[in-house]
This record gives sequence, structure tokens and C-alpha cells, in this order.
Amino acid sequence: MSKVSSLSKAVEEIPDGASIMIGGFMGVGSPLKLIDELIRQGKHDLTIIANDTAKPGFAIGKLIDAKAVSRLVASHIGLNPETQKQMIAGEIEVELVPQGTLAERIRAGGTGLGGVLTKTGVGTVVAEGKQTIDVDGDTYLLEKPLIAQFALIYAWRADHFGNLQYELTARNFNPPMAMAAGTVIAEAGEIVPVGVIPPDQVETVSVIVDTLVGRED
Amino acid sequence: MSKVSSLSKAVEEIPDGASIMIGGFMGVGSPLKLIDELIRQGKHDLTIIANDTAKPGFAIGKLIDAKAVSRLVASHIGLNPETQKQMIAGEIEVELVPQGTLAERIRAGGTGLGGVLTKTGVGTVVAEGKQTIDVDGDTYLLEKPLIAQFALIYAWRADHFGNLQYELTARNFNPPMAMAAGTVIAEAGEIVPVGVIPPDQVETVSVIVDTLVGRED
Amino acid sequence: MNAKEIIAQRVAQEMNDGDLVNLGIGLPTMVANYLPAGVRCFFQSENGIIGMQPLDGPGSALDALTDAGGSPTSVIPGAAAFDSVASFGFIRGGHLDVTVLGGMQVDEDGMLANWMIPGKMVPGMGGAMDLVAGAKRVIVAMTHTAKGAPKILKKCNLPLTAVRRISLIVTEMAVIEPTAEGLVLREISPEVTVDDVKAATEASLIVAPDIGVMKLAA
Amino acid sequence: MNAKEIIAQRVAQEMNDGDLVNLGIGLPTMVANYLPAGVRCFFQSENGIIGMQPLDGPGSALDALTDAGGSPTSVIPGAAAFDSVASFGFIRGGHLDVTVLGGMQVDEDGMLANWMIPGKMVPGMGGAMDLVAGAKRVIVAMTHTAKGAPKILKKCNLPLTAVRRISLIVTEMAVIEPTAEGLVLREISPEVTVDDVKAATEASLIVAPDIGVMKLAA
Repeated sequence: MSKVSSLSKAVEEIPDGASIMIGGFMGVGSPLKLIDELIRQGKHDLTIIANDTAKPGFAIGKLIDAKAVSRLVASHIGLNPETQKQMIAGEIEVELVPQGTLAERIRAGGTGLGGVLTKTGVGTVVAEGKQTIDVDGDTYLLEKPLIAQFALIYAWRADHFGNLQYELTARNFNPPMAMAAGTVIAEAGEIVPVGVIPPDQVETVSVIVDTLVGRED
Repeated sequence: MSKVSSLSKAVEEIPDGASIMIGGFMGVGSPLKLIDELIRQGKHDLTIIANDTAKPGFAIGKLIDAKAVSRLVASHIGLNPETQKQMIAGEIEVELVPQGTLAERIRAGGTGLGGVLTKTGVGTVVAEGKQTIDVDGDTYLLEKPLIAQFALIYAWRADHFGNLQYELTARNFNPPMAMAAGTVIAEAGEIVPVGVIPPDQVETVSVIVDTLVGRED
Repeated sequence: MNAKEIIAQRVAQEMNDGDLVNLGIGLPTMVANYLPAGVRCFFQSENGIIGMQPLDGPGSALDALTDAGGSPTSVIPGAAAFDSVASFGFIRGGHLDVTVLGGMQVDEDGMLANWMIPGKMVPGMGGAMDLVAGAKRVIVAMTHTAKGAPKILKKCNLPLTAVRRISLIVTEMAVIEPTAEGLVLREISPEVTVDDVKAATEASLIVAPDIGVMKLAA
Repeated sequence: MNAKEIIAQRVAQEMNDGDLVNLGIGLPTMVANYLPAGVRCFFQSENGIIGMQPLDGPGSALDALTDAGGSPTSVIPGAAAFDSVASFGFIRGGHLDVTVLGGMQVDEDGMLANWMIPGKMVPGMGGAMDLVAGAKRVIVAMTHTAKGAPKILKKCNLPLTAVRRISLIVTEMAVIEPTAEGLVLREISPEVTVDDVKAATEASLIVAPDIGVMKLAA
């Protein structure tokens, strides 16, 4: 029941125009090989859901450089001037989402919740066009769930079933994204036999992971 | 900065009439010593929020036997006939909540969300008197956050700061409850020096734990 | 074979290799014993584990490793443990391929009632409402009648577990699929006739043109 | 001492032993260097760590351990790592004692604008909106003016970060507390007069009856 695939085959199943969640925070914990392969295969017109676009020449920044992205949902693009340039030029449609709300919207998408009720953004431009809900006298913004066709995940270690472990701040958006996508492709630093990772240390459970790519592919 | 306390002192701070979340699932992962001490100190008129009431003579079942509970929020009481008896006799007010909704309501309480939007319970007696919210054509029940004055937690291992680790299915409701209470008292199977638990294996972070009680108190 | 064994064996044939499956307490738990050759499922228990398997023997029991009924269990290599929040994230989020639950009543609309009898038995719904609302397939495994009275009714009179048409009913007499058109009788046991099934069922049954016989080991 | 050092040092005096603290990128990060003796804080970074501390040296850097700016960092014994969902659970759930952020503008109502200049700079709010909405105390650490123009205004004209009155403004000139009655001038730097502060501030200031002088190391 091994899910290990070659890098090229794993990425070939992603069509142009696909919606893709990509883990990572300023490139830390991003699946760097999968990103490089997306570019090598010339994928374009992608919708990317990610915390940020790292910086030019690095991680998701490379997808921006390659003009592979037509729509972006992110919390922060301030450290990538190229993303801002393409946004101002109208080449990328950007939806900016508060970071905690982005995390919860992805979690809601992956766990069957109808949305997120948060105080974050109430009364600000983020609330424009959105429904507010009063609960016991407090006002919350209704933020909608996010899902994607694909999630590209980076894990420190995997077993052949697809159980995943993460390392320190390379965890970030990877675990919730793995729950929220139709097809989950995980790039792992190391792939070990089933049983090596103890049940209490599995952070993403194998049953939701579709394809595994080793780091040394 | 050690948070270790004696069992009696830890429980003395809980007043009669308090609202208390108690971890565990059929007693597995329940803080058995803290429960016994609640009874020894004669606490009464308690509101208990827990998955279940175990069975007579065991874990939360002992609090029911002692008639210490006046209000109960739980998902299942079928294996404790004494709870059902006291409920039918009007001695305990019982709110039954679907298990997944109970978990999410506690999580919402601990993470500042205004409620939970779930399809679970829509169109059933669980929906009676509750608001429904339509999101993109689907109907969800708005279930409100749960918080408590105290959470009584059982952890497999703790460090002196209060970082906690859990074991297998003894985890269950303990992690979300630790986030959702004003004062968190954790009973640990073992208390180790700070630094022994690696950052990636901490499951409940020390900053939210107030008091630690060792199992061999 | 008794009724429960027949039901468990037939339900097991619905499983596909690699499925994530939640088995309710009691009869549904027996399904794990009858998986067809070559079919490996990941069994989830809502108290926080994926990869459950029966205990090797009483000597290997661990207090901190139990099923949803609180009984000691074991795990396969590659199992994973998690909290109740994550557990129901799988269930509500549509990640669970199949749930097998017991039933008190199922009706012509495919609605299930299995969690309370008002004024009599109020055990609480536990995880049942989330399971029926969230699983991809909901299979109800139950005896066809209770003390001779039909359990497959025109309309449930007990409180519903969810407003969702369940996927399949498996009893010791028949396999019945709730559809938009009504309850379709797909298979009958080798021991009974279509008329026997109809007589034991209050609801109207649509007999499938290709109705078959339940395949059961001797 | 330059303006940033003055601000960081004064903000550090607001910390209590055991506080869970989130420091924004840039100036706020410097606060960690000036904690009073006996005060140990747990520093959170929103990318998923509690117990951050500065790197020992470049040799100890690890790719998988960075602050919210993506720069290598280190951890104290007893640190904990978690995902972005958990990270903002702490922030939004009111578990964060203090957040220190930079500011573009603060107004008489104590509202903060610090995340965009329409048509000019749209970096995104990152975690700022959650931090300002959720932390128990919000301290804005910023220079009193920008290129000579006041940043403490009658009314913010940039988009707000949150509709929530922040707790304290610390600049190189003054410590100002937003209250329901307006902005209260609590302390001034030893280098300036109350009139200097008023001249550099567009908003009205209420001078505290017990106004003090910022205590700063030489």
C-alpha cells in the first residue's frame, strides 16, 4: 500500500488552472521540489492558497516569477515585491486574508464546518461584503471555508502509508491543508517503513495522503 | 516556575457550584485522583462538561454516585444507568450534545470563535431552539462556544512548566478542554524536568496550564 | 450462522481496500472479522484512533488504548492517535469512507433513528449524529425486526439521527438500498422469499429487476 | 540611545514574569533584549512556536526553526511547536498576554492602522488583525512622527487593523494610554517637554495629573 511516486508523475496529475494549497511560511516548510516541478512542467493559470509568496527566487516566489499564478489567496505578500507588482498590474488576482482567519477557513474546509465565526476583521475593510452574525451580544464575521483540488505538503518524515511528521516551524499551514484538498501530495525529507512512527507522533494521518514524493527523488 | 501543587491544595481552589470540564472517554484519560479529591472535599452543585459519565463507581461516575453534579453537558450517558436515573428524577439537568459538536464547541470556546457551524443535528431534536445559518445553499446549525471555570486534565507526562503529552486514546477531550477553561489543573502520570519533552512532542503548551499534580501525590 | 453473523458478513462485502471505516459498538464491530481476502481497511474509533485491530490477548491490554465502548483494543503498524476534535474532523469533513451503525428504525425516505426512545431510553447520541451526517456511506446493520415488529417503517416515529438518506440497510433477511424513488430490495437471504421480506417490512419495497441472493459462507 | 532603543526599553518594562508575548517584526523584536531582571516571558511567534529566543550564533541555525519574518531563531528549554491553526487559537482565544506591534497611525479613539496604504503599499495584514483583535494587551511601539508628520492623529485615515482600543502607545517621546475619555499622556522622555509632545501630536492629549518621566538606562 505504498504511496511513493516519482516527482514528475506526482505533479503530472495536476492540470493547468488547478486550485492548489501549498504549505510553508516564508518558504519554511514549503515543498520545494514539488514547486520546482510545477514550474518545470510549465503549469499555469494556477490558483494558489498559501500563507505568503516567500520572496522572489525562493519557494512559492518561483511560481510568481514564472507567472504561473492567476489567483492568490494569502495573508501576506509584503516581502515579495514581484507579487505586489503583478497584483497592481492586474496579472494576479489577490485575496488578502488575516492569517488566523486563513488558517481557520482551511480548517473549516477540511473538517466539514460551514464557516468560521471570528472577531478578526470586524469593522475593517476585511468585513466588506461579508455577513456578520451576532452571538449573545458579540458580533462575529462569517468567513467561508476554503478547499482546493490539491494540497502540496512538506513533511519532515513520512512512512509508506503516508503518515506524516513535521519539524518545528516548518509545520505551519501543512497539517490543515492536508485535510482540505481533494488530492494530497506530500514531499517528505525521509520515508521510513510503516510502524517506525509511533501512533502518538503521527501528525497527519495516512488515510488523507494520496501521493508521497521523497526529497532525494 | 514550577507549577507542581499538592492534590488537596489544587482542588481546594475549586468552589462549590463551579463549572468544570473533565477530560476522558469512558474514564480513559480522566484525571482519576482529581475526581476522587473533589469527592473527598465534598464539592457539590457542580456543572460538569465531559464526553460521558463513565460507569457507576468509576471516574466521573463517582461524582454522579456522590450526587455532586447538578448540571451535565455530555454526549453519551447510556453506559451509566445512575446518571439516567438522576436525570429522570430531575436531580441532574442534562444537556446532550453530539460528540463532534461537543468537541468543536469546546474548541471554539478556547480559541475565540463565536460558534460552530455544523450540519450535525440539522432537522433533528438537537436543532430545536437554535439558529440555522445558510452558507452558499447549505444549512448549518449554529452551536455556541463552551467554556468553564476549571478544566481537569489527565496527561501521560508533564514538565515542570506544564507542557503536556498524552497517550493514545487517553488524549480525547483533554487537549481542547485545556484551552477552554479559566484555570487548568493537570494530573500527570509523570513530571519531568523542563527540556525533556522536545518542542515537537508538546501537545498542550505550558502557558495555558496553571497547576500540576503528580500521579503519586 | 446466527442473524448477527449473517449481517456482519454481508456488510463486510461492502468494504473496499484502503477504506477508512468506523464501526459502531456491538454488531457493527463484528464486521472487521469478515473482510474479504485482499481487503484491508483502516478502522477508526471516534475516541481518537485510526488503525484499530482486535487485541492479541488479554495480556496486551493497555489502559490508554480502548475502543469507543471503553474496551481494550490494539493497533496495526502505522496507526495514528489524535484528540476528539481531530477525530470528528475526519468524520464531519467527509474523510470517512464508510460508517456501519445499528438502527432502531429506518423509513421509506432512508432516514435513520437510532439514538433515543423518548421517555424510556435516553443514552445520548454520542458520535452517531456526526457519523450519519458526515460519512461518505452510511450502512445500517440491524436485525430485520425487533420482537417480531418491523423496524423498516413507512415513517420513523422515533427522533431521527440525521436528515440524510442512508446508503444501505443490511439485515439477516435482505439488503435494501434507500433511493430517491424509495427502498429498493437488492438481495434476499437464501433462507427467505421476497414475500417473507415484504411481510416483515412495514415500508413499501421496490423489488430490483436484478434482485440477487446474499452470498454467505457456509 | 537611538529612538528605537528607547522605545524597546520602555516597552520591555510593561512585561510581567510568565507573560505570553508576541513581538512583531522589526522594532518590537528588540523588546526581548531589555526585559527587566527577574522577568521571564514566553515569546510566541505566529508561525508556530512558543519559547523563542535569539540564536546563539549563525552556526546553530536550522532551516525549520525561524521567526515570523523567516529569520533563523532558537528556543528555550520547554519550548513548544505547533501549526498555524493552533498558533492563532492562542491569539484569538485570549491566551496571549501582550502583543507589541509597530504602527502607522493611532487615533484619539485608540484605533490602530498598521497594515496598508491604499494604492501604495498593500503587503497584507499577516497576523496583525488577529493579534490586535485577540491579545489581552496591545502595545503599539513606534516613532512619534514619520518624516516630521504626526502619526498620532485625531482620526486614522488609513484602513484600521481592528475596531478595538489598543492598550498603550510607546514612542521615543512619550507613553500614551488610550482610554474611553481620550489619549492620556502618562510619561514623557527626559529629553522633551509636554509641549514638545503636544506639538508632535495631532490628537488631543489629556495630561495625566501624575505624569512621570520615562525611566531609561543610560
